[in-house]
Amino acid sequence: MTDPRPICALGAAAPQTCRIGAVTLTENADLGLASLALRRGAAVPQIGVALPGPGGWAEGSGIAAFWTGPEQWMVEFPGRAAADVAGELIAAAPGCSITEQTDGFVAFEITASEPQLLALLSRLVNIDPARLGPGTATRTGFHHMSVFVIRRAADRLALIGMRSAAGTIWHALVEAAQRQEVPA
Amino acid sequence: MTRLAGGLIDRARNLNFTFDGRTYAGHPGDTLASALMANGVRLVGRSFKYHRPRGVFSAGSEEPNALVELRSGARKEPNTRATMAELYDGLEAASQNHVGPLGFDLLAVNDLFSPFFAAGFYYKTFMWPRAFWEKLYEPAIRRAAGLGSLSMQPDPDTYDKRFLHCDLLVIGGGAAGLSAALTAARAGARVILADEDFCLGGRLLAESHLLDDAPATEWVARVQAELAALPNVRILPRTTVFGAFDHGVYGAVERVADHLPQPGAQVRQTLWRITARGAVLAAGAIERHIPFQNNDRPGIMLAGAMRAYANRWAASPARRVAIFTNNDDGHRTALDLAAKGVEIAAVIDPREGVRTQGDYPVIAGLVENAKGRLGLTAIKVAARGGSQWIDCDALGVSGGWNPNVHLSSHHRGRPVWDAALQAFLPAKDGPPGLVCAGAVAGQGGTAAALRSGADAAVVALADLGITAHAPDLPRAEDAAQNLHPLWHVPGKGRAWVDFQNDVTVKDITLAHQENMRPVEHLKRWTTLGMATDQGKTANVTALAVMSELTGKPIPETGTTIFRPPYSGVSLSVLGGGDTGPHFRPRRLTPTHEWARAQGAVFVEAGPWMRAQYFPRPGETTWRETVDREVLATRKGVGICDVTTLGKVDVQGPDAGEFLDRIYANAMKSLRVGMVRYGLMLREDGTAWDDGTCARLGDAHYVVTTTTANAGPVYRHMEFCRQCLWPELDVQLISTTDAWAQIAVAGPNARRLLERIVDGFDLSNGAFPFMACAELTVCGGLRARLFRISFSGELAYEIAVPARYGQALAERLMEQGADLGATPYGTEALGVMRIEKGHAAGNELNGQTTAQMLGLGRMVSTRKDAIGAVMSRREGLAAERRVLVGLQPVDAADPVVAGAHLFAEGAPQDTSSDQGWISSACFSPHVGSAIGLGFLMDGAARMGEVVVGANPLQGQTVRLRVVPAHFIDPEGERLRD
Amino acid sequence: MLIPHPLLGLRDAQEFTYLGDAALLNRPDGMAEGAEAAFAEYVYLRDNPAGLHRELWFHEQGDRSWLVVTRDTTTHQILGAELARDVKLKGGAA
Amino acid sequence: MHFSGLRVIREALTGHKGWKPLWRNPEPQPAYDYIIVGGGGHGLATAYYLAKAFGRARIAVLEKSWLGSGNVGRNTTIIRSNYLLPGNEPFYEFSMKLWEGLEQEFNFNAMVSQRGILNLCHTDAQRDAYRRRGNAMLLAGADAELLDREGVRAMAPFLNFDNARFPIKGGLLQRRAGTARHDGVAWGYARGADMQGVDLIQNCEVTGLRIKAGRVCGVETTRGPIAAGKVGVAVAGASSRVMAMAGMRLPIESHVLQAFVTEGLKPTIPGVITFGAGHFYVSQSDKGGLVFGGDIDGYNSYAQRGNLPVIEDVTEGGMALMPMIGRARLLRVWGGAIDMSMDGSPIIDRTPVEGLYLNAGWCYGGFKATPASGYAFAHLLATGRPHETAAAYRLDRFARGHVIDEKGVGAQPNLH
Repeated sequence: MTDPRPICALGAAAPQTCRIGAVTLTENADLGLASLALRRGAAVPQIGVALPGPGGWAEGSGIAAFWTGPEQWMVEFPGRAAADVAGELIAAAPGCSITEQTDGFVAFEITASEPQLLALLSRLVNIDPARLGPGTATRTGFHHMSVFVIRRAADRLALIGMRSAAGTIWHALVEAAQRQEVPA
Repeated sequence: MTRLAGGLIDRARNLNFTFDGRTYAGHPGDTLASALMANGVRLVGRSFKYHRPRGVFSAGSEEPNALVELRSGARKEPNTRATMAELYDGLEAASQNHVGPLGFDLLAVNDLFSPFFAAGFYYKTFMWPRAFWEKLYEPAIRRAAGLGSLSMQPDPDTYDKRFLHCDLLVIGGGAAGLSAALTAARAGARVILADEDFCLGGRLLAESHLLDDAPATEWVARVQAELAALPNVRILPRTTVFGAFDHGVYGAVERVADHLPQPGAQVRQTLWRITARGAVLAAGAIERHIPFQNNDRPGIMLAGAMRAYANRWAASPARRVAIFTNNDDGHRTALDLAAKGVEIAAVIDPREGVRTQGDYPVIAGLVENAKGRLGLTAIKVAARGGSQWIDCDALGVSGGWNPNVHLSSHHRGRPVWDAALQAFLPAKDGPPGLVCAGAVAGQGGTAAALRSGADAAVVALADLGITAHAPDLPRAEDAAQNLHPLWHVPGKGRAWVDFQNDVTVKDITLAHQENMRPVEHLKRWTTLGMATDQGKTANVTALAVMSELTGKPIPETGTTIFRPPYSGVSLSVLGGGDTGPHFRPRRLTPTHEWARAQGAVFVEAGPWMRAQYFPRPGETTWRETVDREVLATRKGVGICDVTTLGKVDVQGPDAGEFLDRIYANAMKSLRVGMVRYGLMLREDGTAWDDGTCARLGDAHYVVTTTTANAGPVYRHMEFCRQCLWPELDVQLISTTDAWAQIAVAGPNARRLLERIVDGFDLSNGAFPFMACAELTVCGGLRARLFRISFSGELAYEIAVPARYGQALAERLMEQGADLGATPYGTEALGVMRIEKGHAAGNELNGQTTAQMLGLGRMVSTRKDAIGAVMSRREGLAAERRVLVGLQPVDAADPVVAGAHLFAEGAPQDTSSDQGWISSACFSPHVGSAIGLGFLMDGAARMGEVVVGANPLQGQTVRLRVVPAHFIDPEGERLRD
Repeated sequence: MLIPHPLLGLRDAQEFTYLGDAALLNRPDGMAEGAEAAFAEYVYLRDNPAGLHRELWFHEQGDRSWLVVTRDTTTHQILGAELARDVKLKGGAA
Repeated sequence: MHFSGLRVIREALTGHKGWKPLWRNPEPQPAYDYIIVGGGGHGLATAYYLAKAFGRARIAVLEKSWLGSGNVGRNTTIIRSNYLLPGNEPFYEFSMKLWEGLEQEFNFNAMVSQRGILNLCHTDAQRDAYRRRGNAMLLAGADAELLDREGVRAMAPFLNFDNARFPIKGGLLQRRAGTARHDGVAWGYARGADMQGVDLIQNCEVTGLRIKAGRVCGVETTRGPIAAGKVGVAVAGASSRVMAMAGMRLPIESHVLQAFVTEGLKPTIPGVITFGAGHFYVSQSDKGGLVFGGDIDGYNSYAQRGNLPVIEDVTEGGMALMPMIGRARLLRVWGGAIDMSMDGSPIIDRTPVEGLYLNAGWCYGGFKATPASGYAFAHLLATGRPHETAAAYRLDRFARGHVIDEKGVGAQPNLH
């Protein structure tokens, strides 16, 4: 019996990537995710990244986290989708409510120069770019769904949405990038 | 040709265009209206009701007459204002609303019969015979009414929707708007400057006077250049801010490519959703006219527009023109036109002692009639010495200016009458954060507008904590208008107030006579202000006429408020976000691609696409396929993707207590490693959702919901957690998408699963019905296993991380080949659950109770839970319809969901109605159609024959009432 | 519309799902005497004021917080917003 | 004055000098037997039938603004009787029958146009539900037809059949349904009531209810107190505010519903079409505007205006359903405050205050009910007993558990 082979959220064996003008869109299929919620009276656990406050995204060493709700975070494990990241987190944060989320989501990494990225952002979500500087993350509405938007750097944005809607999200991103490309 | 010298057009380039099939030439900088004017075209359209010949009346978005169908084919755009259509090479335009040629519209016969079509006439006739309304009168009215026509083809262009955020939105790029934008920009505020025109400058472009001794365009260019260079400023030309919504949200449409010959792949228009912390409304003013007999002749237009055409577009409607004005502004038109070599036949001015300001004659009097059906030839002027006809080919009319207060009343604030200005000024209770400037605020002089723009910006920014200072502003004129109110010229005949809808002073008089006096009655009775121009040039004048009739001052007669949009917005850009196949998100299951490869037919299940059935070669009907899938499952083993069920992870020390309160039945007592069926009620006691609750650990449960209710149930659970019982230590998170969940059902289910689990004991003793476990499969893949059954067979649901769903399906098919493994879709799933008597969406329709579903005993009386109390209300307790099975007496008969149930022999009417069939299918197991339904006292009527009536499709079928378990009523199969 | 989220600042109201009067925080005790009458009132009757209204909004597309928003139903002006959880723990909606 | 085509011709030839006011502007009397609060469609119809059908006199309608300024003055003009539940269907069918003879009855052309309503379905479950509903309609004596996809295509070939997220699978058609000219309905009833001697009093806001010993005896108004034997309140949108004057809380929330009209177009759409997978319904007015609407904004509001997201959402639904309307322009959006009741169905009932009656909770569907609502309310006021078709519209149905929940969404008004 051979190991079962995973597929990416967009349905192919390999992640999709696409360059439209100055914008590069990449399906990040290797991102491990686990949610962490504090139980009552629990101290904020030390997990290798300082858990940020509302609207925040923080990077540790090989690990990152963003705030998702009061006393709730999503912990990112870049490149470790195949691992039991929830199991590791449970070990690191005993007494917290941890849920594996790697497969609940699809992550798209977007790179472009800052002005291009902000122009694209204006086509995607109703968030004031002035409040979405590097190191911030928020969940917001997107084409009748919700997505997490993470500003990883001035020129890098991640958009994380429901895995089952990966195709719809990808389509919307590609279309937005294409509209941007057309000279006005 | 009536092209003059000068103007802001690029004469070096010619743009060819067609109007009603004839080719003309214009220049960059022209609008369709200015180009037509420069080509001597005066007759441009027909009015709505009387099909009167009409020409260009204005130079802006207030245009009531010059409506055309622009472009052709699928891009045809009806009712387009020629005054707003920027000329491009190859522009195609056609006049509209006529039968026969524009110059000889057969429907102009309406005008001859106009006495019969007085205001409100249609309310008084066309009543007999009754059937004639839909058959005869209404179709005729409909054909005659309407304006342009749609192509009836989908719009081929693309549209964009974007969000913007700023400190200050400046609406209007004229003197006041530019000065406001400059003030704010220099203060470092984030500024958006939007103007509906394709050039900034607003009225400054239409005037000849100087700013700091130079043409105003120089200042405009300087300011524009400074603004464009600043990173904190975004200039949006060709952008109409059409609505002021709550909390500083403004809607705007940018016409990105409407001025280009080939819109092609380009975005045609963008809908901007602007969130502004503050705003300055500097939208200027719209000139009003003065109704007199036949004042709608082509060639009669607003005097300010005439001046704009001369100064900006170097076009004049005629070589010899007259002006009719009650204020000094009309004289300015005479001066400017005269300076461009246009002959001024006369300026007719009713004010006492007005003298000419240049080389033109002034007549103290009134214009009381006009000649020239297809184009003005002469006006009749009444002066002290008597009446005379004066030849002229165009007449500019100025009755004063109405501030463009529209957006300031979008929050329903009422404009305020200013007696000194004889105009309505913006409402005091306008949208918070919106400050008015320039002509909108009654500061119509250029110097005043410049100043008030800067002041408005300073005030608006101060509210935001931003300090700004007015910049040095150029010297400019500030002439008073010296207006003497004149609302219409009394006399016989028809004097138009609302041009497009053909509302005349007589109509208003009649409305008054018939007691349609409140302004809303007036509007509705006469259709005043209801045309595409929204009465921009008519409303205030009509009020004034009514005020004259009632003898009450204008503000007591009424005001009208304005509603969005400020001017027409194409449905394509408003609704152009997600349409066609992208109307709503499409959620795919983890086995979607695999199912597609198996030839699955998919069906929409809310946002999801699910495999409906898997046809095989040779199968000719879907029923054949579904029967095979059902039988294969019941005989061997079937597999089905059930990922779409909602899954919620519930953790925390109080998780059990929490679940006890949200489920009608008990959950706290569930042992670790076991699953329980759960029923949720709404707080009103009605059955809401069902699913399973699995206890994976002491403080860890996983709850499933129906596909349809996944979102609402999660929301409700958060409501319970945060709003009702925040003291409980429990945490929730949705995991619907995280797990690919596959049902494995049928007598061979265990044997199949045994081949993939990693050393896990699946024996009935070790893993009985309603057990659950976390385990690994296929050599180390994390999985969850639930022994639950929707089909009534020995069945499991196995969940693996979503990315492995497809691999799991493949593995199951591969390993189960010799066991008869068969994929099945939602149809077979439905058949099997009906055979088993499980309720689904058709039964859990929000109108049924636990008792009706036969689950009454699940509602615990020993604890409080959502809906428990209300489920005991008299009306619910007294409900006698309960879920039963139904089987046709004649096995060949159909059973149809949606049929109603009657006792045999009872009349088929509402009062005898005893229930309905909720679900039906053909059961290959039973060998006939079967159904589930709710029947009055059904539990006591087993074996009785009732009638299933479907009069909608002419069916009446005798049905035997049977228990709602067509298969394995004792449940031996699933416990085996 | 913009909702002033107490943790996240002004957010597009589109991200929220509206439920209704914040009196829904004050669920009666289902095991108490006269519970049916109390529930009938709780479930069905509303003050429905023209003016200030304390109401529940769920940040469905955001952080999944339930908020109690104070809003004027005649002008839509919003005077404040709190986490519903905090309001409930303080003793429920007045 | 009797209206007719001949009359129109005669007046046209004699300069329209003979037209009389459509109604008087009477001063309020000190006392009436019946006071109807609210001069919208339902209030005016109530007064009309109270006088005409039940022979009652000394009736006044008090309107705080202009006649017809209620929701009858701002709706999408649809009339239909395509309901499922037995509490509703006979009532709306009664209304439909009144519509069918309305203009001849009150001698005013309200342009009742039975061009049909087509509810589209997009799933099998939706079709099952429509079948159940269509059958309920037939069983109650109304008309209904179930169309398949090709049947729909024959009626409305311009719909998006080939490229849709939710394919059209068929539809439920009621041919007798259609539209009526909303203002014409108000004016027809107003004129008819006035001719029966009813005093229609505009600019007269009720500011208080006079209640003595549990019995209503009059109202306070901005034009002074007026005594009354019975008071009927028909002020949908503001029902809670008025009934609060009697100390009552209602199972109602006030919400805003937006409606939309495009610029005039030549005939485009045959009847009324509703999109079962998005929030959108549309018809075309006699003047040529596409009149459309969708979902309510969803939050309590008396502001009579809505917001941009719903405008976009509704238009998006329209574009998804009939992409050929894209080049039409939206001309006007308006919003009305409506009574959203807790089960989506109305209330026509007596109240705990003797002599005080309530007509409320019409949600977004009050217009089509205007004739029957007026008739049934007049019946209740005149006889003290509910009209047989409105017997289920009781105030106590919520506490007793006899809700009439067509959509099955429970006690959350913004979902109905």
